[in-house]
Amino acid sequence: MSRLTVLYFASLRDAAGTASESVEADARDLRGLYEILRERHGFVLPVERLRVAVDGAFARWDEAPRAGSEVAFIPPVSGG
Amino acid sequence: MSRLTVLYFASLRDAAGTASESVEADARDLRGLYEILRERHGFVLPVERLRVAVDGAFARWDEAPRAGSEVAFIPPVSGG
Amino acid sequence: MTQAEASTSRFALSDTAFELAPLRAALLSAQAGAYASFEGWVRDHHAGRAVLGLRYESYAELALSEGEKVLAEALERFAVVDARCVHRVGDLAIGELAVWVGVSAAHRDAAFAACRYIIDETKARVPIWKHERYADGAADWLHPELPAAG
Amino acid sequence: MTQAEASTSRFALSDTAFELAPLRAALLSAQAGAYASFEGWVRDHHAGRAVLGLRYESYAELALSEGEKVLAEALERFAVVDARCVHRVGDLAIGELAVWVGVSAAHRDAAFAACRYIIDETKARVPIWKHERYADGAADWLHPELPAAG
Repeated sequence: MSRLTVLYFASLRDAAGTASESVEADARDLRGLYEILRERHGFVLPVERLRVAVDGAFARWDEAPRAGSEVAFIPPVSGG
Repeated sequence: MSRLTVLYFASLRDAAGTASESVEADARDLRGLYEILRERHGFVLPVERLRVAVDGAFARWDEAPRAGSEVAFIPPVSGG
Repeated sequence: MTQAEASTSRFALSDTAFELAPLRAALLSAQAGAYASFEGWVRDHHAGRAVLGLRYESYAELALSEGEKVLAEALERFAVVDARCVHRVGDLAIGELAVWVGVSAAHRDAAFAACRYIIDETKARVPIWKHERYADGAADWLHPELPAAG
Repeated sequence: MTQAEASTSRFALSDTAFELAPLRAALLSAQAGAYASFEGWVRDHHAGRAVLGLRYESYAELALSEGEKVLAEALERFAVVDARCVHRVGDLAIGELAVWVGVSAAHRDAAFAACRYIIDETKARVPIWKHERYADGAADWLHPELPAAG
């Protein structure tokens, strides 16, 4: 178990009702972490449509959650 | 014989030493008119590299010179 | 965006309307014969619906680093002199400037290609999201399946 | 170029430096989500020679009608909202703005394509000639075999 911070943006933030939360990440990898949080908050977006970032840099879904890190789930972007 | 005005631009004007002149056009077509003036002024550019305009609109080389018209020989352009 | 930030980085976020003249002036160069720029403006319609206004939100830390990466790639791939991009965040009204890209180069081929590359990659990769408010009362985050055509 | 001329025609010649802000502002539209622009600047070199400055000369009557034709073609071929082009004539120093093209459109594909079309066709067809003065004392009219790459 590792406690870390999760950041939510755009529709994920609306669905979670918060821009960030501290979670106990009892998942093997970041994909698993998202699935747990998706179930908890009812996120509509499947993991295939997201990217994930750790501590401000894009990361891989098969990375293990690190205690104290800041994980961001990135919905499809729409700037410009 | 038809008297008309010829306009010169860029290197043609430098070679002719004038921006325009009144000429007696005893040529069958505008191509022939250019060849006469080319010989007179020593223009370097062959007719194939020019376009011709009559009274402010592009014209065809096989048009006959019209009395009172304004003929312009257009060297390759280099705007932009 | 402060002047200091603008001068040390090629990609910037701005939470207020910004002036174009100084951004363009920073790209002026005696070696550059060509300058291409692109601007995205807030349109009054999207996919057939009337739009009243919108909000851009970003993950600023990642947006800045990813934006810089896009600009660095453009400078590496194309024979350009310099390039910049500024993206608005926050609330925008119809007609407001949402994003600006400017590129200077010796020749226009490179200027156009780099300008296009920067706006395309910015739209595809930089974590910025658009929230549109519609005339029918609805409001939505845009999470396109594919990069937007706009 | 007077304001009256600018508002009634899409292509203009200007024998003095001109402001970009009002030209851009005239293209702003609530229907337009994209704006592409191109500028040609006087470069300090050409084909390996140091350039001190240049002069543009035009056959004004034909340049204006041919320029309008280029703009009309762009509006017909591409899904754009509006487009303008202004070309300088007379003496220009290094770094000065020689030509400006601006295009507004709903989407960026059309804005970029029309902008590129207008500058390419203007360079290829509009009767304007460049006279360059070189650092070595020479001066020459440019009469390219093919449209210039700059």
